[in-house]
Parts: sequence; structure tokens; C-alpha cells
Amino acid sequence: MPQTGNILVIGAGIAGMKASLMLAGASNKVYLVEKLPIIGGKVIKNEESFPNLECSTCMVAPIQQDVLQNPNIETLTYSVVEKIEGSAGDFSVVIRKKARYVSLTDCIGCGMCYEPCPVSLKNEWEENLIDRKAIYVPCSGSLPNVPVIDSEHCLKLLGKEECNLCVESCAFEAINLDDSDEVMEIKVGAVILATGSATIDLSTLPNLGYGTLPGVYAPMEFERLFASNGPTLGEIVLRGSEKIPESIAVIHCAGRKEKKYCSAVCCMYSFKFARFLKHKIPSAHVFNIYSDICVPGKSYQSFYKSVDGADTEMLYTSSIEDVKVSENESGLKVAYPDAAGAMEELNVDMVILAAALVPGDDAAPLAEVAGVDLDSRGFIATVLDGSGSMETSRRGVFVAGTAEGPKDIQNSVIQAESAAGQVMGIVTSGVSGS
Amino acid sequence: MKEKAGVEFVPSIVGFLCNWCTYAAADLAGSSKLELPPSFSVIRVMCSSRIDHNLLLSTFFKGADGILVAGCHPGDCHYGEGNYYARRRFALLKKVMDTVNLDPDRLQLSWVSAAEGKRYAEVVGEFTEKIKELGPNPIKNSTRF
Amino acid sequence: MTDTERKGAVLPVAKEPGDTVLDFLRMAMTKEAADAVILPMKVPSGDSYAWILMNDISLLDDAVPIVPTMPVQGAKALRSLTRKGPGNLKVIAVMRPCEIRAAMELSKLGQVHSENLILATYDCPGAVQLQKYVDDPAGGDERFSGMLKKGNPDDSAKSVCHYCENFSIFDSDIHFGYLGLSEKEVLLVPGSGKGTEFLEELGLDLKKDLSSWEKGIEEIRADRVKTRKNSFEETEIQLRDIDGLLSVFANCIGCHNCQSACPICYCRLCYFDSETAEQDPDALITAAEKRGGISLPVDRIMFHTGRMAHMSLSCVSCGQCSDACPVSIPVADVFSYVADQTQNTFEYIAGLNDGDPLPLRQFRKAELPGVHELVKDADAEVPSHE
Amino acid sequence: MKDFEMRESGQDKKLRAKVGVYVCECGPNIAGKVDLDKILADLSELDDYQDVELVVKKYGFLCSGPGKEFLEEEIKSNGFTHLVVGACSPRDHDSTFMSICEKTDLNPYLYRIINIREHCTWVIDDKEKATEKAFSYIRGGIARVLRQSELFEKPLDINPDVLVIGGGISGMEAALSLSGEDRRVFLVEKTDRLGGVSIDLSGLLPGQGEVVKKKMESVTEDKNIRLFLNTRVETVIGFLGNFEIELVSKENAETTEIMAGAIVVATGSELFEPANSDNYSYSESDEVYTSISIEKMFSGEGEAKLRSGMKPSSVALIHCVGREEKNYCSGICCSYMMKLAGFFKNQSPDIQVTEFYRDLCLPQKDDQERYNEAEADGVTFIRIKDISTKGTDVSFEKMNGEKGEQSFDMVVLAPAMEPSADTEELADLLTVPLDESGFFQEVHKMTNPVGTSTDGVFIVGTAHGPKGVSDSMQFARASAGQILTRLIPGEKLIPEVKVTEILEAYCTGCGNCLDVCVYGAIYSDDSRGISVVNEAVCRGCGNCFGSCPSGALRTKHFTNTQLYREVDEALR
Repeated sequence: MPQTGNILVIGAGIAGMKASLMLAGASNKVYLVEKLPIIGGKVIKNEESFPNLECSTCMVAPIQQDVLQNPNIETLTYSVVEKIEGSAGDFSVVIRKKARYVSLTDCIGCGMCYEPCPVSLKNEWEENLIDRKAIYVPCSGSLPNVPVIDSEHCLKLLGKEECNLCVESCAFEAINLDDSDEVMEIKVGAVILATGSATIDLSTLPNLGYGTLPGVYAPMEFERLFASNGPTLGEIVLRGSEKIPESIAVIHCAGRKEKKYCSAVCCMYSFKFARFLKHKIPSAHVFNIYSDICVPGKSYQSFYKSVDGADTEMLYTSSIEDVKVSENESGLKVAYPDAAGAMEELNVDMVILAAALVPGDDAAPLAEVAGVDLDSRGFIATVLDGSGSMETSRRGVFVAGTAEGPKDIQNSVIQAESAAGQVMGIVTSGVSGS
Repeated sequence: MKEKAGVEFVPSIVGFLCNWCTYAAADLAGSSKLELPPSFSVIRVMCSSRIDHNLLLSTFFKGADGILVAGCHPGDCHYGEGNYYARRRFALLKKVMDTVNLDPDRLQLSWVSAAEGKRYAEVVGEFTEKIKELGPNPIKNSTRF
Repeated sequence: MTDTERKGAVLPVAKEPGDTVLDFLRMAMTKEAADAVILPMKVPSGDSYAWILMNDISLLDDAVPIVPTMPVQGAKALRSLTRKGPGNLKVIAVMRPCEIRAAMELSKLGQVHSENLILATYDCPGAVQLQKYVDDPAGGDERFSGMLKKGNPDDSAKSVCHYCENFSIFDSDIHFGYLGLSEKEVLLVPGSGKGTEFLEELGLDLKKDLSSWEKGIEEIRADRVKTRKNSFEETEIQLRDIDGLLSVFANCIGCHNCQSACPICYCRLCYFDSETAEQDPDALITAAEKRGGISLPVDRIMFHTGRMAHMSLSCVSCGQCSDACPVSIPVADVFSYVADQTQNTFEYIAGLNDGDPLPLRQFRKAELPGVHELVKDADAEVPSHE
Repeated sequence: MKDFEMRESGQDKKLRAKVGVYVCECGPNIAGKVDLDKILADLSELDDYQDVELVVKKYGFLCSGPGKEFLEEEIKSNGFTHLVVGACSPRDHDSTFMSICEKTDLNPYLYRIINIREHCTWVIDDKEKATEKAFSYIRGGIARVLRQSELFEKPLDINPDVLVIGGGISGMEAALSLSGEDRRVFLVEKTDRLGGVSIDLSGLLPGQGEVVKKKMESVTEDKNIRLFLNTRVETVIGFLGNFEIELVSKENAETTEIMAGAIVVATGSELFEPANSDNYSYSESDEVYTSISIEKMFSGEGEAKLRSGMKPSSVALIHCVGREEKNYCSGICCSYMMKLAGFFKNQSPDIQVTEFYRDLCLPQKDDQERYNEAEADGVTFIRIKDISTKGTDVSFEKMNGEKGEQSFDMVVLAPAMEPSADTEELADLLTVPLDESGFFQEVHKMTNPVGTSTDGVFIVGTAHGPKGVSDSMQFARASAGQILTRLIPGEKLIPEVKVTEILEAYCTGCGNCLDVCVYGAIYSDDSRGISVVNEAVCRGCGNCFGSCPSGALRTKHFTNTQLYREVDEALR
């Protein structure tokens, strides 16, 4: 039987990183594959995490550094897994390392190559709120602090122009424009899928006006607005008008009716947004429009109570799915049925939608590659043996974090540690843990 | 020799930064190429609670014009409660110096998290300006300390 | 301090309050409620006193419980007895309130183990300044009995006694009260559960109403508070700026007597005498070049500010530091003023309400907003995190 | 600083130290911003030390492959006693250069990286000032490194066995995940049977009821799990890898001593007593039940009947009982109350079931489906602003202010979950703090929810806080994950190296440091009247150092003697 001590972890968010560190700590060899050029996942996109508004970077940066400096973890960023064959204890995996065009060993992240690049386009990592170059790092403080060249927009790589400006600006000869994808094969004893999730495409909810009305924001867009290393360096200003909003409505459960499940975390981050808004704009009027409050666990309700009344005014609506956002001369009008069903109106400058968590658009292809079933909601299914096992429908393949369904950071970490524990059962004893 | 009156006063300021949050913010300010006063010297410690009265007083009596202690926001401490204790120790020393009129404004405690590179530069910049206004530490120009 | 429904016992009257205390102690020892007592006794040369641990009851005849002066702070005696543990003897120690308060601070600092100690205090009219007493013991005794009658210190007393508010306290185990009472009555007031038990064990009934005595104490305390305010204002003026501090400690010779006399300075080796505090010669020479000169020994002034930071939260302003200073610097007045400031920063009074943990060993999540530069934005009054 | 004989170069002069000073050009980032040659020249002419030889060189970039080899070669050939590297942030490359030192015989703690990039060349545009600053930082670094002393990893033998306190579903799950040939599990249960609360729960997922029974069988059959029923934990001393535990049997007061490397606390929780809330008043004879007693009826005889033996024709299920008083939502009552609604509907299809709730909390995977089914089944859901009951008469106020009164055959209350009675006592025993809600305090809410400030003690199941059965079991597996990956049979544990030590000569045992230490790493040695640091537990934060007026402690690698050198340089 081949060396079963190796483990493949797909996704370098908080769950993937925690599982990798634990397994590497037990002197297993871990291959951590991440599709983005940097590690850290969703957690590092928000400046502070509930419930105690702890600074996410202070919490996660040491974990990122540990992952990057751990000799037992081979971090493969900007890479995707193309094939997983074999069975528990003996998987053979094909990984495609996409061409980065910048050497991970030579580049020291000094950023001299960004400015000369003539190309400018929307930065998806920053929710398109700011532009980036063809050669870029998603945000300042990215780890690894090494840029990647976007081959779909780089003039040279598209063959449009003989542009070499970034190469000339690099004093370390770290940029190599004839770099090409690299495919590698590895043998692993177990696989952990920690690929996270996405938020619902809010433009598919017509009566909330996202996409048509600029004043309507998706949650991650607001997180980046608030972040001090974000597009506006933490200033909360409205798209286009650059005006500081004086009144803001946070609408809960956006997309819950359509998805037929509660995403567990939106209430808490909606209250966090209210605290952020009141802190950055003390004179602002903040409203949370809700039909249900989901604050499970011993420390969530006290945060809700500290926000209720102090930072925001809670407006109950008898049916959240009938909330309509439309434009009026001064900004936005939010119409919602009150407790008795009568339509109420609220005029605000800004609307933030608490969007339902949905499977990432790479979840289905990943399930295909990993040979695992999805549940009715499209998330990766676990074997329902009633004991909370993290094993998927395929022996030896585990799932952890929001790839398995909407949950908060605490439960993502619990699932990562739980999956790592189950993997230790396979890797050491060679047979799948019960 | 003693700083002559005409020369523009360049304050020498010592900054004790906690490794997990404010030192990381200083690194971020560095990688974002923000302007920082050269007179500010960074000294890394593992936690703001590591700073004791003897270290602060000896730095002050050695003639530091300003001393900044900066760590994680209360609640974010990597070791749980370190900054809460640091805050009380700092409050005690400031009150002692205030009572004997040893210019307590030259001592400052700030909370700067790892993501606040820009704010770190502001905190250091503002503190340096405040010390410039205060002028040199009187101890530095007295032969009787 | 005063607890209206508190009750006490009346002791059979003897010549002087001190004799009444001695009678009570003899009774306690004969009833085996206590195995020994700690009391001051005149030294053979007769011009000072020493703390004596007495098991033999006959020694009490020469003991002077209400002693005119304070050569050694009582808490230091209790520390040397119980630092390594409570010992199995049940001992009554009769000391001034500032001595017992210092002992209580030392018990929080693991230096005094008071499980088997009965800490007794008495109304203290003030203590004759040690040097004055040693120079003229008879005059000292006479001055002291005058102070006992008036209930207030005269000019032979230590400066701190003039503004001492805690000359009569309820936080010791038992307290002998007599100031302000017309006839030579001595009241015995239990301050703690242990004290009440001890007195009940001795068969004393605690029914005596204390209101008239308490009223007398309050009157004395009222003008002590005024004197205290004035003294602190004077000290504040003295310390108006850096030259003020310098002038107060100008002729300090760095002997650290104040530190060795202080009951709260419990360190085995003071930081300022340790090797870490010694500075690099080159650094000193460069500093001298920059300033034109530096004063030696190096930490002369820093020592005092350091000691303020180290012990002011537990300072009971007993005045020993001034007594010990060979160049008569008013160390006690400065330290009492600083202690007053630092202790009310943390709403803490050294040696009283015994259960209160030391301020630097606890914290509240949201407190002291003024001490640090505000979080995130300068104008947010309540920091977002707390 | 031990004296140091020059090895091969034949110099008879006794040298205290030979310091290698290597400044990284970092491409344009350092070399382009400062006059590097002036820095090197000034450093070589430093006369701060007579008996120390400085070797000063620069290099392209030291963190590259060739750079590392160059540095390793330089250390070996020069026989440096200390090394100073002027480069970037220690957060990026401290470990890189330490591993280079480990390849030579230079102790990695006699080396220091000086951050002249992020804190100097990248933030000071004026070249002359940047040069001066970089020089000053490096000069301070040399003064500091000469005051540093060698430190060594002290691997610690560990005992891989585990003590699990509490035989409920979480305790059993942890025990089963951990037991193995090379790892015994001691499972201690204070009552006379396994299963805890969950034995009466039929579980939310189909078949979850049987899971509990299956777990009980596997635990009793597992030869690597030693079961102690009717037993409680008397004393616990020690730390991760080395706990000494005394167990006392309740039957015969016999004590057993065991050694374990980790402790998993799975002591469960209790339900809030509805009588403590003034909204619900009922007597023994009223048809008012808590949810757990209904669960017992359904999992016991399979049906829930009134005292009269009749089946109820109308049931009120009241959620959020005690939620205001406890100030937290237990997160699981909505799910199991809807399950009970389904059981009542199966029991008598035309039964009228009404659920009164303040908020519907449906975070679990299939909660919403369960709600949709219940609604389709004809269960009435009423969201209330306020509610109070007298016996089985319920009066409530809806969100629109409408008031209503209704009486039912049976009322079922869903009380909040609260800490079990012996939590406080166990917390003292294990020196683990409690949080504001009275549950055990986890060391970090997000990145380490099962760990506690006493490393090696883990909190799982509802002892950590209100949660459902499958979440409880996941917490149990998570603790197993941490133990399986940290306490590996036959391998040693390497604790933190930069710990604090207490100098016996200076310490008078006042306890300042002992009280402020979050990790309980300091204990009192009463015989000598001093405090002592347990170096296996200390994390090196230095909080204890900050609390000691007499400087009787030494926080290795960050001593005041070392920091004073940096301060002297900064104020030069």
C-alpha cells in the first residue's frame, strides 16, 4: 500500500487552513490547493468578525503565516484539482497549477510592477468596487504577497501588444511571461473539501433592486467598504455620488424564500453592519428590517441586544419576501408590510441586503471531480449516520466549513478539526474511521 | 553637544509594539509605503502586558521625548487578557507622573489592530506632532537627573 | 467606616486606656483564647520601643500597648513572624490602624499569613516623631498623653498624623475605642467575623451602643480631612513642575532608607538595587555629552517615581519613610499625596475592606477610557470594542 | 557571556564574541533607498566593543535559495557566535533564518533579524535619514544580540491517554473517536448509566435515536475504554501531556489515580426551571410539561397522553421559555419543538397544534423543510411579543398588538439550556474560567472553540453551550481531532521556548505574577515561599513580567536588559 500519510485539502479558507495545520502538526504531508492566488478565504475579507468584533487579520494572519511557513504543508495557490481516483487510503490526484507568470520564490512583493501595467479592470476580490491591474495582488496585506498575471487581460499574453512593462520594472527577474500551467500527480490517503460558499446572486431578486439601483449593496461589498485596507480605506461612501449615507436600511433574509433555508449567519452580520455604520457615521439612522432573528448559541443574543436600539432601529415585517426597494428623488424607498400587513415606507440613502449563502459556483464541478453527492440545496452532502460525521458519500473524502452548508466561523473550525480527527483515523490505521 | 535653540527640534520617540497586532499594522503601513517620522523607533515585544513600570520609567529618564505603547484592541489580545492588565498598569504610571508633574502626555497607550496600517501611520504621526509641540523632554536638558 | 447598627462591649475601667487593654489581654491569655500577644515594650535604654512576642503573661506588666512613637512599623514585625506561614500559636497583635492596614495589604501580597492572628487596633491620636522621642523620651511620653486627651496630634507628632483620616477603623478584627469619650471608658468593637467570634468566645456581650463614641470620632475626622486637603495642596504646589520634583528630592543621598523602613516595600531585592537597573557606561557618557552632564548615582530621582509606581496603591501613609530619611525629605507627605491620587483612580483604599483584591490583579473589560488614545476615531466617545 | 577562544585564526587575543552582520539589499527596496555602503563602512568601524569582532557584509537577497546557502556557508566558515541580519519583517523570515542557524552550530536564539525594510526604507523617503535610521536599528540590534542567551527546545514526554468526564452522547463520541491500541480512554460518569440527556431524545434526524444506544454498546464493548460509573473527579493537577487525576467512586469512596495527557469535559447541561420566569405559573396537577418529559413519553411508550390517559386534542407548544432571563437563544428548541408537533400530528391527525414563538431560529440544514412540513400539516405558528400561562390557559400578544386567549388540553414548554449544577465546582478543579452565561469559557470563540486557557482541557457538547445532538458530537470529534494530532503515542511535545523563568533570589512569593497568568502556568512553592513557572505551560507573553515590581522574572529573549540596549540606541 502506498504512503497513506499524505492528505489533500482543497480550499485555503479558515476551515482548510485549520485542518491543514492540525494534520501537518501530526507530521503528515499536506497538499493545500487554493484556486485564488492568495490564502485566507472569506474571513480576511471582513475587517471584524462577530460576536466580539475581533479584528479578523489579527486572528487569521498568524494562521496564514503558520500555513505558509510549515514545512509539512505544500500550499498550491492559483491551482485546481482535476482528478481524484482510487479509494480511501490510496487516492491518486491530478492538480493543475495555473501559470502565475510570477515566481513565488524570487518575488518579494515589493509592488514595483503594479504601477507600470497599462491594463486596468474591476477587482473581483474587492467586489468590483475598485480597479486592479493585469498584474495584481487582490488586496494589500495579501499572503502570499506575490502578484499573479491575469492571462485573460494581459495585453502581451493576449498577443495584442508586445508589452513588457512589468518585466522591466522587476529588479528580481521574478516575472516570466512564457510561464505555463503545470500538472502534477500526487498520492494521498484522504481528501478534505473546504471550498467554502458564495452569496446568492442578488440580481435574481428583482424587487430588491440590486444591480439596477447603485445604492443597494451586497453584504460583501459593504464589508469591503468598511475594511481599512479596502477600496475606500474604510470610508463608507456611496457608489458614484461619493456621499456619506445618512440613513441606511439593512434588509434581512434576502433570498431565503427562494433558497428555502435560513443561512444562519446573516442576522449576526447584519447587526455587525449596524454597529459598523453607527461607529463610522455616528449621526446616521440605521434600520434593520427583519421577520425573524436567528442568534443561536450562548454569546450571540447579547450582541444583538447591545445593537438593538443603540445602533439600529429594528423594524418587524410580517413577510420579508414582500419587501420592495425602489428609487425616489432623494435616494431609495423601502416598502415593507408591517405587523398588521399594512405597507410601510422608509426613505433611505443606502440599502444593504443580507444575502442567503449558496453553494459556490465551483461546488458542482468539484463534487464531480471528487465523486461526492450534493444535498438537496446543492451543498456537499455528508453521510447522515446521525453522529455528525464529516465524511461525504465517498469513503475517505471529507468536507468541512460552509462547503457543507451555511455556518459561522466557529462551526467551520469545529468541522475542520472534526474532519482532521477522522482523517487521522484513516491515515494512521489505514482503514476508514467509523 | 546640547541641542542648540535654533535647530528644529527632532523628537526621539520609542514605540513598544505588540507582535501580533500593532507590529503587524506597522508592517502593513510599510508595505503600503506610508510616510512615517524617522525619529520614531520600533521595539517589538510579544504583548503590551510585557511592558513594566521599570522599562517605561527608565526609558523616560534616559531622555525619551515620547513613549508609545501600542497593542491589540481590548478583547483581541492573542493571549486573552494581556492588554487589560497593560491598560491598568499604564493608568497607574500616568497618574504617578501626572501627580509629580513629569509630563504624562509624553506617554501614550494606543490600540491598533493588524489591519489598521493607515491608522498606525496616523497614530504615530499625530503622536510625533504632539511631542514636537511639547518640546524636548526636560530631563534631557537637565544635568540634575 | 461607621456602621450604625454595629455594637461593641464595654471594658472594666482601669487608670489609662493602655492599662484597660492590658487587663483585657491578660484575661484573654488566662482564658487561653490566645497563646501570646505582640506588644511594644520599652528598650532597656528607655528611649525607644521594640515589638515583643510575649507568651509569658508576666511580661505584660512592662508592655505599652498604646505606644507614643513608631520605631518599627508593626506590619514589618508581623511579616517577619508569619511570612513562611501562619504558625500554630494563636497571637493577638495590638497596633495602630496604619500598621494593621499595612499588615492586611501584606497578607494580600503573601507576606503575612494572618489565619492565627487577631489583629487589634486602637484609636490613634497620632505618634510622636521618632527622632523627637529618642531625643527626649520623657517629654515624648508627656506630649503623647496630651495628644491622647485631646484626641489630636500636636507639633511633636509625625506630619502624616495631622491629616490621618483612618485613625479609628472597623476593618481590623477588634478595635479599642476611647477617643472623644468623657470618662475613661474603653469600648471594644469587633470588625470582622473572626473578631466577633473571638469576643463571644471570651464571654463579652456586644450590646453597647457606639453612636456617641462614633459621633466623637466623626468630629475628629472632619477636621483631619480639612488638614489633609491643605497638606495635599501644599505638596501639589511644591511639585508644580519638574524643578519642583527636583527641589523636593534635591538632597536625597540615595540611601534607600525610605524603602527599607516602608512596610509595603516587601521585595527581597529592590529593582533599583538589582543588576538589571545598572546602565551601560557608554550610554551614560553619550547622555552626558548631549546634556552637558548627568547626576550620579544615576537613578536617584527615578527611584522615587519608581517606588511610587510600585507601592503607592498599597501605601497606608504611616510616615515611616519620612522618619527614616537622614536628610529629612518630606517623603511621606509626597507619597501620601501620590497614593491618594493613584488609589482613587482605581477606587481602592489600602488596607480597608479586606476582601478587595489588589487593583493591578483585576480588570474590567470597559474602563479607564481616558488613559488610552481612543479606539479607531478620536471623536467616538465609547470605544467600539468595549 | 562565556569567554570564547578564537579557533583557527591564531589570534591569541581572547574574544568575547564574533558577530556576523549581514545586510540584505532586497533588490531596490533597501539598497535603492539607503546608502548601503556608508552603513556597512560605519558598522565595520564601530568601536562600541573592544573584545568583539564584527564581520559586515551585504547580499542581493538573503531569503532566496542562493542567499540562504551563502549565509549558511558564512556562518560555518567564520564560526560566528552571534548573527544579525538587516532585512525585512521577522513575521516573514524569522523562521527562515532560524532554520539556517539550526543547520550550523549557531544557536538560533543568538541571531536577530532587524526590520529595516517595512520600518525604515519603505517609510522614510529622505535617503540620508533612512540611512541613519537603518544604521541605528542595526547598531541597536548588535547591542541586543550580544545580550541574548542560548535557548533550547525541551521536548516533553507525553501520556497519550485521555480522561473524558461525562458519559453523555458527546463524552461517548469523544471516547470512541480517541480509543485505540496505543491510547486508553478513561470515561468517568457521575450517574449509574451512560447516555446522559440524549438517551431520552429521539433525535432530529431519522434513526438518530438508535445512534445513542449503538454508541452505548460500542463504549461498553471497547476494550480500550475503561468505564467508571458512579464516579466523580476529585483532583486534577498537571498540564497537556501530563495530568495526574484522582477519581473517587461514589459507591465505596475508593479512589483511583490515573495519568492522562488530555481531559475532555462533556458534562452536559440542564434545562431552565420555568418556575423561575414569572410568565408561566402552573401546579403539579396541571397538564403542563417541559419538552424533555414529552420526549421521554414519545421515545418511551411512543405516545404522549394526559394524566387522565386520554390523548390531547389541542396542544400549545411554547418556545423561548427563559430566553429573556438567560439572555441567549438555545438555537435548537425550534427544531425539536416542530419535531414534537409532527409526533403529535401522527398520534392524532386531527389534533390542533399551536406553536407560540418569539423568533424562529432555523439554522440547521433541514430546519426550514421541517417548518414547511409542519405548516402544511396544519400546525398554527403564532409569533408573539409577549405570553403568559396559567395552567393550560395561554394569553398572548401578537406582533400587531392583537391580544389573544386560548386554553388547551396540554401545554409543552421549551426551556432554555443552562449550565449543569456542578459546572462551577469542576471549573475550579480544572482552573478553567466560566463565561458570562455560566458555561465553560473557550479559549477563543472562533479559532479554538473546544480549547480552554488550560491547554489540554477541552470542552465539548452542551458543557460548552446550548447546541443540538449532532453539533455536540461534532464538538466531541473536534476535541478528538486536536488530541489525535497533538498527543501522538511515542512522540514528544515541544512547548514554547521563549518562556519566562523566576529568579529564586529575587522572588518573595507575593503572587502578583501567579494571579495575572491567563494559562495558570505559575504555581506557588509554599515550602520556599516563592512562585515558580511551569515552562511546559508558559506561552511567553510576559504578562507576569509586567506585574512584578522587583523584576524577579526573566522573559527569555525579551529581557529588560536586552530591551534597554534597543532603547539606548533609539535615544542615542
